[in-house]
Amino acid sequence: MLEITLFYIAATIALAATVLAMTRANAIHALIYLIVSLLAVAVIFFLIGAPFAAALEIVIYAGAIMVLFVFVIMMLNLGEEGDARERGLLQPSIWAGPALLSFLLFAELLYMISTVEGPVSMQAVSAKEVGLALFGPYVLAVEIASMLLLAGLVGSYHLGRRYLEREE
Amino acid sequence: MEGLNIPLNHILLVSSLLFSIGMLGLMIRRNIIFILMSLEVMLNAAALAFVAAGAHWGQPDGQIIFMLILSIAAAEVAVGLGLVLQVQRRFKTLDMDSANRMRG
Amino acid sequence: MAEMVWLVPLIPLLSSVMLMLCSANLPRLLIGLLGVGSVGAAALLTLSIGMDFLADPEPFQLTLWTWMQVSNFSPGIAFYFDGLTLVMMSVITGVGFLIHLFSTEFMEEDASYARYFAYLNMFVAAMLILVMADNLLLLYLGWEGVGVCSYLLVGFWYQNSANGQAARKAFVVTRIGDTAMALGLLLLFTELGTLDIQSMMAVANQQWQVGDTVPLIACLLLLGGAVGKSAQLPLHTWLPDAMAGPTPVSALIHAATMVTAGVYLIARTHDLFLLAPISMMVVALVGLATSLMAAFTALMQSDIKRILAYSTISQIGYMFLALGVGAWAAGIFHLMTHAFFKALLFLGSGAIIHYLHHEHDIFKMGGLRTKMPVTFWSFMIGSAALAALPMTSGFFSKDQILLQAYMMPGAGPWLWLGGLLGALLTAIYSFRLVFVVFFGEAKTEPDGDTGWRMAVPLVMLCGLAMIGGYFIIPVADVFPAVSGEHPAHWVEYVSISVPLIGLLLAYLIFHSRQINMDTLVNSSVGQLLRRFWFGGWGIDWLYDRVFVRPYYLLSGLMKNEPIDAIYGLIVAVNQTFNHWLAEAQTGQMRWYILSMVFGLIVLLTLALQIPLEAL
Amino acid sequence: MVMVNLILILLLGGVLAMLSERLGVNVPRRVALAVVLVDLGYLLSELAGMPALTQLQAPMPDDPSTWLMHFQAQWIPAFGISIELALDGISLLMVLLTLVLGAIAVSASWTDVIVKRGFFEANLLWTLAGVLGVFMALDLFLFFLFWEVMLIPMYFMIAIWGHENRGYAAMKFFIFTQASGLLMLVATLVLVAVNHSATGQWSFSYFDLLNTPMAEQTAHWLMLGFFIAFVVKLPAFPFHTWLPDAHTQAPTAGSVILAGILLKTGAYGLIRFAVPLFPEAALNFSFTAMALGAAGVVYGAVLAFAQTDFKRLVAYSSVSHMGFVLLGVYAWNELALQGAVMQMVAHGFSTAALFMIAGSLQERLHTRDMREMGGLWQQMPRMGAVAMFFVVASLGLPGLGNFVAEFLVLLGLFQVNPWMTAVAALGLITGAIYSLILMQRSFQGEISATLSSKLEGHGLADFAGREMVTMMVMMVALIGLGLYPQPVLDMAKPVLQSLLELTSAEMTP
Repeated sequence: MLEITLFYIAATIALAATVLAMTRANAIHALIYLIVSLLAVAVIFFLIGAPFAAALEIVIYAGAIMVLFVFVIMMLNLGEEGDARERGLLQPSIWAGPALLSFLLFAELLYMISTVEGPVSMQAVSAKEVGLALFGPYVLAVEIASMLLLAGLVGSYHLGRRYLEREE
Repeated sequence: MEGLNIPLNHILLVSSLLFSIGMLGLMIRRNIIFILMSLEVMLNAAALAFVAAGAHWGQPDGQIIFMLILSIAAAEVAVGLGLVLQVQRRFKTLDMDSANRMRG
Repeated sequence: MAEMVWLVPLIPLLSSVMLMLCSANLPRLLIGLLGVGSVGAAALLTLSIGMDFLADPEPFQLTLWTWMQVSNFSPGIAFYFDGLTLVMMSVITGVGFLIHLFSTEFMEEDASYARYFAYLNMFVAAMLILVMADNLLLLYLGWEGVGVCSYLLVGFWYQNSANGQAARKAFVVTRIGDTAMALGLLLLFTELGTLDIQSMMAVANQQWQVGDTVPLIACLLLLGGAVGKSAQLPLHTWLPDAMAGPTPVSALIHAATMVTAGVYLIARTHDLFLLAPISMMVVALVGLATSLMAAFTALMQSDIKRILAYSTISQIGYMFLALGVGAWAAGIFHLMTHAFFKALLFLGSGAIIHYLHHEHDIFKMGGLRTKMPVTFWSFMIGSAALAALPMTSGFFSKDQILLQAYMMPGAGPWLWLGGLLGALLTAIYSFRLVFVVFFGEAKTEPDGDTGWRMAVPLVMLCGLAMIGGYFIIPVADVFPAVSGEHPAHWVEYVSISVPLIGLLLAYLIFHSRQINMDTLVNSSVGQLLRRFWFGGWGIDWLYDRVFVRPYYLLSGLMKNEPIDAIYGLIVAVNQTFNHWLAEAQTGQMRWYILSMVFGLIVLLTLALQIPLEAL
Repeated sequence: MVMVNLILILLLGGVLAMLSERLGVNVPRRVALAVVLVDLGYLLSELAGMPALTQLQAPMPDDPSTWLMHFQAQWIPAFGISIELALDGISLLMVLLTLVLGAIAVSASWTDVIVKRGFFEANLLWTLAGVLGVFMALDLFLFFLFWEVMLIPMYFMIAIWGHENRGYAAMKFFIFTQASGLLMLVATLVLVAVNHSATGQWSFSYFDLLNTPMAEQTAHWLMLGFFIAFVVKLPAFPFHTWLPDAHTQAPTAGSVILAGILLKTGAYGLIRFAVPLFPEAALNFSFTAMALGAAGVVYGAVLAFAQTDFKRLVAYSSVSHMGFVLLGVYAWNELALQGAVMQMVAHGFSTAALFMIAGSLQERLHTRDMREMGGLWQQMPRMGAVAMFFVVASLGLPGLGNFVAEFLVLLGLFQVNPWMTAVAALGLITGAIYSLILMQRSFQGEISATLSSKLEGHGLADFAGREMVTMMVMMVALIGLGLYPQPVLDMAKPVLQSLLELTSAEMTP
C-alpha cells in the first residue's frame, strides 16, 4: 500500500514539476523544477524495483546533465529582459494549437496503453543483473553508446572551442 | 505485498503524460534552452516507460535501454548546448526562429 | 589514245586544286596560263581522242575503280565514251577554252583572279564528269558538282548579298530538281538493279513494256532533275537571277554547258523515255510551254543579260521539244549550235558590259555599232543564228526540230505551230536587242573595243555560229533513227520565213519605228501584259508567296523549339511541386516540430485503425 | 588486354594531364595530345599484326573467337557480370574515329581553354575513355557503366568551360542522357531477369542475352527502353532538344566530341543492341522509328535555317543528319546499314570541322551571332574556303563522304518504304537551304556594322598552320570517304551481314 501511495505522490510531483518547468520564463527556475521532476521519476524507478536506474537518474540526469545546463545558462548570462520576452511568448494563441496536438497524442497513447494489464513485479532487478546483461548480450549496444558519447564529446568540444576562441 | 503492486498502466500513463507535456513544451517554446529541456523531458518519459516495462517482466533489459537513453541524452545535451553557445554568439539571441537561414 | 580519256576531266581538276591551294602566291600571268591552259589541254586531248573515235566509231567504257560496293550496288568511277559524249566534251572543252581565254581579259582587274579560275576549272571538270559518266551515280556527282560551281560563280562577288541571294536561289531551285532525280535513281536501281546507263537501258527494255507505270514515274523523276538544271518550267526561275555572276560565267555555265545538262540527261536515257510515251509528251509540252513563256518574257526585259537568260530558257525549251518528239539528234544538234551562238552573245554582252562600266540596261546603250565593231558583228551573227536566219547554224538545228515536231503523229502540227510562234518571238526579241543597243543615238561612251583576248574568242565563236550548222554530229549510232514521212514543202517554207518576218517586225518596231506600238503598250491591257511578262509571268512572285515566305514564316515560328515546350511542361510541373514543398520549409523549428507531431498523430491513427492481424 | 590498355592509357593520361598543369599552363594540352596519339599509335601497331581489316571474318554472335579481339575477365560473378570487351569491324571503325577526333578535339582546344587547363584535358581524355568503353563493351552492365563514364566528364566540360548559358545547357544535357540511361539500365536488368528465368543463369553478356526468349509484349517494352536511351543520345526527333543547347554552350572541343563521337554511341547502340536483342519487336517498331528519323531530318533542317547562332545552326544540322542514321538502322538492310555507318563516320568529320570553325570565329570575334558577322571571307579567305568545303560536304555534295552515306541510306530505305524515302529526301533540299544560309550569313555578304566597328580597321587572323593541318586531315578524310569508301564499307560489311543473318531468322514470321 505504501508503495502505491508513494508512487502516486511521486507521479504527481513529477507531472506538476514538469508542467511548471515548461512554463517558466526564467531558465534557472525552469531547470530547478526539471530537477525536481527528475528526482520524482527516480523515486518511481526505485518504487518499481529498479534501484540502479534510480541511482543513475539522480547521479547522471539530475546531477551531471542538469549541471551542464546550469553552466551554460550562467555562461550566457541571460537577463531580466529575456524573461520578459519569454513571458510574452506564452500566450494562449501560441500554445492552444500545440496543446490540442499534444492532447490528441496523449489520447492515442492512452488508447494504446489501455489494453495493458497487470502490475509490475516487486522483484527488484539488481545492478548485478543489469551489469551481466549489459556486458553480455548488449555489449554491442555499449560500444555504440560509447561511440555516440565520443561523437558528442568531439562535437561539443569543437563547437565550444570555436565559441571560446572567437570570444577572445 | 501480493496484489498491491503498482499497476503497469498507471506508470505508462505517467510516462505518456510526461511525454505529452515535453512535446507541448517543445512546440510552444522558442528558446533553445527550453527546447533542449523539453527534449530531456521526453527522453526521460520514454526511459520511464522502458524501465516500467522491464520491471513488469522482471528483466534487466528495460534498464539497459534506459542507460542507452541516458547516454543519448548526455551526448545530445553536450552537442545541443554547444550549439546554444554558437547561436548566442552569432545571432545574439536564443530565439530559434531567428536562426532560420536554412529556409528552402 | 582512248584510254587517256580520264585525263580530260583530271587536268582542269588538278589545275583547280592547284589554284585553290596556292592562290595567294601565284603571279597573274601564271594563274591565267594555268586556268586557260588546262582547259586548252583538255580540249586538245578531246580533239585527238575524238579524231580516233571518228576513225573507228566504237563506243567504249573505261572503269577507273569501283566507287563503292555494297550488296549488289556497285557503281564505278567509270567513263563511257560514244558520239554523244564526244559532242558534249567538244562543246565543253572547246567553248570552255574560248570563254576561259575571254575571262583573262574580262576579269583582269578582279582581286580574286585565282579563285575565279579555280572555280571555272572545277566547273569544267565537273561538267566533263557529268557527260562522261558511265553510271547515273557518277553522273549525279558531276551534276551536283556543276551545281556547286554554278553556286560559287554566281555568288562570285559575294560582298554584294544580292549576288549571294541569287546564287542560293540557283542552287536550291536546282536542288529541288536534283532531289527528284535522286529519287528517280533510287527507283531505277530498286527496279533494275543497276545504275550503269547502258546495262540499265538494256534491262529496262527487257523488263518493261511500252506504257508501263514504273518507267513513267522514273522518267518523270529524271525529268524533274532535268527541268531543274535546264531551267525549264516550273523550275526555271533561278536562271535569270543567276546572271548576277560574271558574264563569262553566264556564257559558259548558264548558256553553253550546264543548263543543257538536262537535255543531255534525257538524251542519254532516251530508252527509258521511249518506254514511257506519256513522259515524252510531258517533255515536249514542258519544252514548248517554257519556250513560249520565256520568249514573251525576253521581249519585255531591258537588262541585256536577262534578255539573253530568258532567251536561253526559251532555246532549251526548243531542245526539250525536240527530245519530246523523239528528235534526239536534232535536240543535241541544237544544243551544240546554241552553245556556239549563245556563248557568242553572252561574251559579246560581256564585252559591252565590261567597256560600259557595268551598264546592263539596253535603253541606256545605243549606237555602239561604230564604236565596238567586233562586238557589233558578234552580236549580229549571234542574233542571226539565234533567230535562225537561213544559213546560220541556228537555222539548221531549229529547222530540224520544227520539221520533226511536225512529223510527230498526233499533236505534231500543234507543237510545230507553237514552235513557230516561238521562232517568231525569238527573231523579234533578238533583233530588238541588236537595234536598241547598236543602232540609234549613242547614249554612253565605251572605253574602247575589245582587246585581243576578248576578240579572238568572239571571232572564233562567230565562225562557229556561222558554220556550226554544217557539222555532222556523230550520234547516229546513239539514237534510234527518226521515222515518219517527210512533210510537205510548204511546212519547210513557213519555217524558214517566220524568222525573217520576225526580223522585219523588229526592224519596223524598234529601228525605223514605222509600226508604233506606243498606243498598244500604253493601254491598260498592254501595261498589264507588259508588267506580267516583264515579271516572268508572275511565277517568281507566286513561288515567293507559296514556298519561300511560308518557309521563312514556318522556320521563324519554330525557331525557339516547339518541342522544348513539352519538356518545359514537365519542368513546370516539377517546379510547381517544388515550390509547394519549399513553402513548407519555413525555417522555423516549431513549424517542423508541429508538422512532425501532426504526422505522428496521423500515422498512429492509421496504425490504430488497422488490426494487428491484418499486418 | 589491348582493349583494356587502350582505355587505361586514356584514363591515366587524364590524370597525368591534370597533374602536369603544375609544370606550366601549356603543358596539359601537349600531354593530352601525346596521350591520344600514343593511344592511336598503340592501337594501330596492334592492328598491324592482325589480318587485313578489309577482309575481316564475320563476327559470329555465338563464337567470340571470330571477333577481331575479345577479352573477358570476371568482375561480379554472382550476377554474371564480367569485364567483357570485344572489337569487330564497326567498333573498330568507331574507335578509330574516336581517337582521331579526340586528337582533333585537343587541337581545337589548343588556345580556346584558358582556365583549369589540366582538368579540362583530363575531362576530355576521360570522355574519350568512356566512349571507347562504350564502343567495345559487350557486357551490358559494363556498357552501362561506360555510358555513364562518358557522360560525367562531358557534363563538367560544358558546365565549367562552356559559354554564357552553360549551367542550363549542362544540366539539360545531363538530365536527358541520365534519365534515358536509367531507362536503359532498367531494361537491361529486366532483360537479364527474363534471361535468368528462362535459362536459370545470371548473365549480362551480350552473347548470352542475344537469344533470350521472351513474350512479345516484354520484348516490345524492353526494346523501347533501349531505343529511347539510344535515340536521346543520337538524338532523334523529338528527344533532341538537349542537343542545340549543349552543342551551343559547350567549348569547342566539347562540341567536337559531342557531335563527332558522343552522338555516334547512340547510333552504335541501336545497331549493336536495340535491334539485335529484340529483332521482332524492332521490326514491328521500325515504321515508327523511321518516321521519327524522317521527321528529324526535315525538322532539324527547318530549324537550322531559322537559327542566327552559328553553333546552334550546326547543332540542328546534326539533328537532321542523325535522322538519316535512324532511317538507315531501321530500314535494316545492308545498303541502309552501310549508309548509317558511313554517315556516322562522315558526319563525325564534317560537323566536327564546322564546330571548329565556329570555335575559331568565337575566339576571334567573341560572338557566335551570325547577324554580327558577314563578309568574313574577305578577311579570312582560307577559313572561308575551308568553311565552304565543309558546308557543301554537309549538304551532301557527291564526291564527299556525307553523300555516300545519305545515298546509301536512301537507297536501302527506298527498298523498304519509298514514301518515307521521299520525305527524307526533302532533307536534301532543306539541307542545302540551311547550309548555304550559314555560308551567306557568316562569310559572304558585307561585313556587318557591329563587326566593322568592333574591328576598327584591324584585320582578323586567318587560319594558321595548326588549324589548317587539322582541317586538312578532315578534308582529306571526307574526300577519301567520298571517292573511295570501300575500306570503311569492307570493315563494316561482315559485322552487318552477321547481324542481318542473326536477325533475319527471327524476323521472318
